[in-house]
Amino acid sequence: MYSIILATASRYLLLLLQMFSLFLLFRGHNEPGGGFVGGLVAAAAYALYFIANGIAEAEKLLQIDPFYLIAAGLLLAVSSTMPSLAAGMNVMTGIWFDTGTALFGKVGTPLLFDTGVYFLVLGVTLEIIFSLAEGDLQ
Amino acid sequence: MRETAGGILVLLGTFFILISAIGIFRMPDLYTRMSATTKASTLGIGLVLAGTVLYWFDIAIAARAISIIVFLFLTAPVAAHIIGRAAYFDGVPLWKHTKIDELAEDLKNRGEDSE
Amino acid sequence: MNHLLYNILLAIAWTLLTGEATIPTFTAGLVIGYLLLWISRPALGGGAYFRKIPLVFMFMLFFIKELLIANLKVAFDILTPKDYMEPGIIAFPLDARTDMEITLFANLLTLTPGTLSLDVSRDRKTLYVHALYVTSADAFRKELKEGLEKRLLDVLR
Amino acid sequence: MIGFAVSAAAPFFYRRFPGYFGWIAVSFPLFLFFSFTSFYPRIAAGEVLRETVFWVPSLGINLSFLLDGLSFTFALIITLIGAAVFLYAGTYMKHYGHASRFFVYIGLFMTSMLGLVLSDNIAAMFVFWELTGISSFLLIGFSHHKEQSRKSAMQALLVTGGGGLALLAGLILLYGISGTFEFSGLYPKRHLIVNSPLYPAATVLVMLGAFTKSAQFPFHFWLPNAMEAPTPVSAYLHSATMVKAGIYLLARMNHVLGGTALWQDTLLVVGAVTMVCSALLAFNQTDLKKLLAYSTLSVLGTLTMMIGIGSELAIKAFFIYLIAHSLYKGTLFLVAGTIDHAAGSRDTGVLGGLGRAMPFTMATAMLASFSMMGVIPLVGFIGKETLYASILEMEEWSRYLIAAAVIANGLLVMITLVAGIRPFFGSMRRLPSVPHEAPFAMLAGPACLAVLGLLAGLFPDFFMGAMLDWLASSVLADTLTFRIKLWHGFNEVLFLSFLTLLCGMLFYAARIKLLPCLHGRHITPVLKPSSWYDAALAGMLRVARWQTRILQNGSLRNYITVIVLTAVTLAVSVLAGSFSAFPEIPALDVTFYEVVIVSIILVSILVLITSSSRLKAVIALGVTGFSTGIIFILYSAPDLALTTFAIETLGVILFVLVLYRLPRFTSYSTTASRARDAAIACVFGIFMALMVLYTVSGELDSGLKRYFAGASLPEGKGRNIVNVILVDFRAIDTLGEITVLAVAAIGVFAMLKLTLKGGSR
Amino acid sequence: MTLLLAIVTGSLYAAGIFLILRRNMVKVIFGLILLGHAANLLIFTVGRLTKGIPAFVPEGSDMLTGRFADPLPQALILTAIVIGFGVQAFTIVLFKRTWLTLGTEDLDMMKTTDEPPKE
Amino acid sequence: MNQILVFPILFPLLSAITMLFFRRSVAIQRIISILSSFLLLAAAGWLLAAVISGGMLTVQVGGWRAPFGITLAADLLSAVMVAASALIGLTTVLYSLATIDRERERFFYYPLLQFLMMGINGAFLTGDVFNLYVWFEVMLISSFVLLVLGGTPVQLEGAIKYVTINLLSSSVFLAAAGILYGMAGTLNMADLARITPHLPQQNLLTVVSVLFMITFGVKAAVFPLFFWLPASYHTPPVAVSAIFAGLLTKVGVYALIRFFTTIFSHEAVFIDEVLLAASALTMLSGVLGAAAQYDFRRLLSFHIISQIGYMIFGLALHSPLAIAGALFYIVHNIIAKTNLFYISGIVERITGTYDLKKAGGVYAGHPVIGMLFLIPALALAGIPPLSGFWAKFVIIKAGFQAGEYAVTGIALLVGLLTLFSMMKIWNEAFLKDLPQPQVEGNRYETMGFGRRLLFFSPVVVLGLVTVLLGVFFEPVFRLAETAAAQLLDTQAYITPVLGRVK
Amino acid sequence: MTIIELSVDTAVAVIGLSILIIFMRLVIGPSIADRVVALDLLSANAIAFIAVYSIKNDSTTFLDVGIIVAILAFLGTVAFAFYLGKGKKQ
Ligand code: NA
Ligand code: NA
Repeated sequence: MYSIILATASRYLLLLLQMFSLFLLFRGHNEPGGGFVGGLVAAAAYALYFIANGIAEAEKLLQIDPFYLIAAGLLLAVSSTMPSLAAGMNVMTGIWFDTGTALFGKVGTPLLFDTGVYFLVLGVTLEIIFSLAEGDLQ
Repeated sequence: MRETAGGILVLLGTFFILISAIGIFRMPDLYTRMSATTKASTLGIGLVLAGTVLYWFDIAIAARAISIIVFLFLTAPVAAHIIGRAAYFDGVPLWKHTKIDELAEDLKNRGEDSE
Repeated sequence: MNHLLYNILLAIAWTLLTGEATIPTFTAGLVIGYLLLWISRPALGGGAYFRKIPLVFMFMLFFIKELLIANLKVAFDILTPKDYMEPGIIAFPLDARTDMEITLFANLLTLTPGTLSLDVSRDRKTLYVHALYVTSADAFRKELKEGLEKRLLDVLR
Repeated sequence: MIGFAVSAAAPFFYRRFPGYFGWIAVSFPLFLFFSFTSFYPRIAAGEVLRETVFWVPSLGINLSFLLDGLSFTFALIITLIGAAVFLYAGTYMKHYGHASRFFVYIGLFMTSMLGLVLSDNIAAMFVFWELTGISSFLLIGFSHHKEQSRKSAMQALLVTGGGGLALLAGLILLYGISGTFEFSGLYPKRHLIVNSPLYPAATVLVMLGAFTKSAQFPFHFWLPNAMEAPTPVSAYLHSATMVKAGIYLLARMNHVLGGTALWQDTLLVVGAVTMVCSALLAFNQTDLKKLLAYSTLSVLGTLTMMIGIGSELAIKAFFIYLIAHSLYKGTLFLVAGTIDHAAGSRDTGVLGGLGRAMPFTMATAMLASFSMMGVIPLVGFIGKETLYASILEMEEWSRYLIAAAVIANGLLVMITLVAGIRPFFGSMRRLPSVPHEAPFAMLAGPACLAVLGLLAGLFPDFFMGAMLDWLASSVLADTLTFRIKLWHGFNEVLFLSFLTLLCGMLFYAARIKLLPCLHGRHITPVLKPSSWYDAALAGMLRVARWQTRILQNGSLRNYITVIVLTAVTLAVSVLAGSFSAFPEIPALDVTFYEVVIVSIILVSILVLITSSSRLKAVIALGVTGFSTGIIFILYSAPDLALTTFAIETLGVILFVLVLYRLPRFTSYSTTASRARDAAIACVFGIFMALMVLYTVSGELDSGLKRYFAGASLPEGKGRNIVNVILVDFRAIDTLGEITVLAVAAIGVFAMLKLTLKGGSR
Repeated sequence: MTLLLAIVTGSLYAAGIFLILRRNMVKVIFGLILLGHAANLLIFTVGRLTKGIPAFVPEGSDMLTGRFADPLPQALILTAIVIGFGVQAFTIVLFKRTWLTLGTEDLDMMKTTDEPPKE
Repeated sequence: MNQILVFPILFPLLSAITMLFFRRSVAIQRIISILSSFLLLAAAGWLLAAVISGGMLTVQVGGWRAPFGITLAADLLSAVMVAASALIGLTTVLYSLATIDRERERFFYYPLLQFLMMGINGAFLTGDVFNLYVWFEVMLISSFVLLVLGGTPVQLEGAIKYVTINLLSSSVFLAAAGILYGMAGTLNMADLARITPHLPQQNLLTVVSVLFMITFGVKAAVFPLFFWLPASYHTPPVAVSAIFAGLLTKVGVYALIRFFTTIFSHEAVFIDEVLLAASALTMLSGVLGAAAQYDFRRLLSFHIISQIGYMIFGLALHSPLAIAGALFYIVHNIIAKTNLFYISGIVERITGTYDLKKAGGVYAGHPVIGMLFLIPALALAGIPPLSGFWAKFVIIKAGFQAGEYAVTGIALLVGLLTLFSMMKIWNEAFLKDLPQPQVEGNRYETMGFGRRLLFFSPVVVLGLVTVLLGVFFEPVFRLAETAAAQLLDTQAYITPVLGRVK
Repeated sequence: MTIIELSVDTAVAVIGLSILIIFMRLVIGPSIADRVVALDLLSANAIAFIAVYSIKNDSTTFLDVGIIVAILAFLGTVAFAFYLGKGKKQ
């Protein structure tokens, strides 16, 4: 079910979607969006690529075992709880840096948390899709 | 004035949207429905969004509206193509008044060649 | 394509200079940048950019015209009770070669009401098109060949 | 007092040095025996010794011990017979294997039994009570490869365990009335207890416990079956000690619960019935041990009856009888074991003429048998005499009871003749093994006990005379003095004794005639409540299987139906009871597009339910989800809408990847079941809709909402309040949420990639 | 609209329950998903509806005042949706696996784990 | 200091994450599992000690004041539950090391156990209704995956029922939580405890509490909501059955206790009547179900239900003594029941089957195992002086005190039937000779010493705990009484969480 | 009532009507592909609706949702097509 039209389009859309997913992640604190939706859109990009080009191509594109993404996402999310523990504050208390940027808004541990969510969602979704797709091949 | 122009664009857009809705309801087979409708709605949405841009007249809004338009114009034909193709190979029948089907002929020939 | 990048950079610089992040400012920046680049042709070279921009504009205008006409035609057919359609699937021999060319052409064709790219043959030489108004297959092919495909390839090549 | 501590430590001691040899083992009970006798002077002086180790003081449960006449007597019996049995078992158990286990169990038992009789705290007593039950269970099932053995053990455990539970209930009720678990604390509150409305229940429950333990009719059946145990166990637990725990309890409680018609009459009747019936049941037994077991039952009945009579004389008779029985029955059981050991059979029809081969055993058996038959000058004679005397003393019922007692005792004489005397006389038959005299270790114990019986009979005053007064005082409130003598002269009582012997001879003679007729025929089921037990067990199992088949029938639909109906029924019963009015219907201010969205959702749901195609259903589901998303947009929840759309689309992808391998969307259920399910579903749906309406009809004053609005930007550094809640205010929710996702991914992966061959492990 | 949403919620619950009472496994999946939707919509509705004023702190202001949508139920639903998604993904694959392994989609054929012991 | 409250949630999570990173190396995962389980036990012990000495601990997660953020709170009940589950977690990991096959180990078995522990601990520690839902889901999804890991047909069949019914109950939970928020405007348990008595729609509140009762009743396997349990618990590897049996249903019971002492404390009458009836039926139908079984683990599964009945009975009586009894019953049951499942695994290794009719001869060959079985079995049947006796004793005493003679009578009868079932196992699996000698090689004999050590140490440890709980009942009971007093004093829960509220 | 208000109100109504019409096609089918096309068109209508609704409510927050809808609708359509394609091949 390979279509050259879809395959070509998917290659260009991939970048577009990935960029948009990051955009959703970073401004989620101020506008609709956030790590979860961002992660889903990123996963959607890969899903599109997979449908257009096949599972092998998609896995090659990702390069990394989705489980490591999951683990990394969880680790990021958990590690955002650590600074406050180390500082003797209540666990998960947000710690913010004074510098802010136009795109991100303020930078702080909650953003780290959201980034963890992003990676985790990406990893989870891809793991599920890839497992299912590989299951098909068997 | 600008807002009024926006309003008119919106109305125009919704007109095309309605057309496509009626089209998809009225057309005889899948392919004609797709031919008739996907673009009409794409155009319609484009117009509505353009109206939105005019109404707000703000770069952030424009960026969003334009990205939607661009994205739609990029993806709508691909989507139409992929469905049409899948439907065709899935055996969705053509309208009985369809004049010619060169794809079917070629497929038949190709099939004979390869066998 | 470097010139396009320059042009956009100039537009952004313009926007920043004016300190007004609005559409008109940015559009103005684009136009001014284009003019500046055109003026500085001897220094920067790259005639293709200036040749193509008008072509792109022309193509866009052509396409929008086609889009509107076709849309209205189909709309008329939809809104009136009688059906004027004579649909059919036509094999169209492609001149477009690269993935990009084929994809763009097929998509633009699909975008135009009344036509729908159904499939590309495995040897990538034929595009199968479903069309609503096929009076004659050869006429249809000819019209497409000289119209959309030619103009598109002009822009791309 | 140190004796208690040693007894408590004993089983642990034991496990470390598994006493293979009776000689080592016997030192333990002997030591205890002598340490108890050392208290004799103080007990005799009327002292009551107490010792308390705090255990669970907040529940009033402590290891408090009480040494008075009653417990003293029992303690002596337990340790003395224990010594004999240990010594005997050291040799006897050699051919059983796992002898060390046996000693662990029996040591555990002895300790528990001592604990039982010494406890002042009834809850602690109950603990020991149950422990004796468990060790009895282990000992009955000692030959565990025999199915009969296992069955009997289970039967004994269930019957006594069930009684134990009744006892527990009774004890707790008593506690509820009196506020104390100490026997010594209960005595002064007797009045309170007897007048309580709970008194009958408590009394019946306590009696149930005692009756089952002491195998009173109709719970007697487990005891003969318990003869599957090795002989030392039968001798020790099932004649001399454990079965007397119930009797002990009755005697102990006599103080507290006694004096009422309920108590006295019940004991009297149950005891008398047990006494006679079990003796009758012995009639067609041919197994040595079973014969002895039925005689034990009869004696237990007699003892119960004597408490029921409750006069001072009766209580004294009770004690004499108790001691006498322990001595002779222990001996006889051990002799039976010796015979079995030597001759390889316990069938009275086969055994005979063993006297020549085993003269010492015969002598021992003779002594014990005569005591059991009540022949002068053995202690059994005194016991019987006193018994008759106490019955004659009664005002009512005396005549019937005398008849019953004479018949029962006559039957006992017959049993003795069959089991204790006949095997040694007559001609020797062909036996499974050549009989030989028992080794000294197996002889010493029973012989000592038998001789002790003789001595106690000859010198009753020395052995028991002084004791009896204060013994009786530990069961009764006040005492008279009564001198026991071997010889009271020719009187009514003596006549009865002779009558008894005569009866016994007659029964014996008749038995030879009757036996063929009785053989193979069942005595009426009424007399054999073990069939009740079997029926109850089978009935319980049938009910169990039935209810399991009904409830746990494997059909997921039924499970869900039950759950949903339970929820609805409960909720409706609340609503029906209290809501008179329908919830206030909110004003219907809707716009056209809202109606469109809602009707799309409703139609999609309908399509989904009725659809016969999977993909159509997926699409309908997608539409439902997307429309929900639109509702979220309409009502100010853009983040929700975003997420819903994203999830729905992913759901579609998922379905698409999964679906074409999934089965058809065929419908299996019948129209009727569909209608029924639809009705259930509708009821639940209406209920939930009503819940929504009820809820929104009230005011919601959410301080949280206002707080978030104020704190989101300054403290949470974000304008998107929903997102700030997710990653900051309630970040730990989100942490859990992403964990769920991670685990789900693992699950999907594992399910698709890992398939073990073969069945489940 | 609250009334309509109450009706929708009720219908979703009813349809969900009806579907999980089917013998066909695939229908049960759909039922479970509908139940998820139903719960989400219920929370949304009982959290009170507010039209057109999302809970965003406006630019140039430190806090949100006046009438606005309650963000907490939204956050709860978000969490519930995501959790529901994970669980449903698992469930779908579980059902597929079951079908591939057991070769049936009829739940009434799946009673071995509850079979009464053979006499 | 208060932050130790988070450790029982964070430790398992962190170790699970680490194991995900080492997904290719089972050896490393095993080591991490052991380490983290010990750490968890230490943390739980520390927490318990801290709560005993210093009273209730609370943490406002993220530093947000009480009703606004999420509060983690450990009163005595929570701390004890966490400690008990940490113990079970540790023993299960050890037992798993000996019994779980290589394939399952490779497919994330150990991380899943840790995720499960995280969910369970989270449920015990949270002070927020919705957060409880989240932890329930963490626990559920982990249990789903553990249940199907391996994908054998019976596992799948069992899982379908387990999953479907639990998802239904989750949906009800969500609805109930939503309605509760819609009524009270808060989700914090302490805040709810403060507000609920003053809400205008008290009847609606009762209905909501019924919904909670249903959802927790399903998790706790109360009559007539228990069907998923006997359908599934005997299907996974025995280590998984064991930890499920020990902990999962108890979380449901915990939630019931928490909700119906803290949040809905003031409207006990109707609920208590329902709970009372449910408890009697639960006890009876569970034990009867068990009586009908001849599969070791299915029999035990039905007993779980039966014993849940006792706990619910304690809750329904709603007196300090009854609650204390219920609490002790939970702890006793967690330990004894898990142990019995472990032993069922040992018996299976020796005899090659869980079918009691086909098993046999264990006692003859391995008397020590027999004794190890008798400890939890007799404890379960309520034989003194083991822990179960006290559990039963206290509950029965409370039952009589409350004048509930009928249900108390049932409780006693059920005790007898429990004894019957346990002795059936004893007779069939231990005493009876093995009916047919095993065909294939005995998997028990081939075990190495190290493995056998891992195999037995959990059983020995839990058996020891059972005995100790019985023998040294006084301090434990004092603790239970204190916990019960805490539970029944709503203000004692509200104040530490919310601070002083007017 | 200004022109913009009028046109927005009209637009909302017309889009609602179109959605209904398309939904009918969705229900009728007959082929799966027909339904997919209808679904695609429905999501396009949703985007238009969102745009108009943002004008109506004078709130820009919703436009972002529009982008997501566009992306996801495309993805969903492709997924369905993928499914149809698979069905043919196997
Ligand atoms: Na988010
Ligand atoms: Na959902």
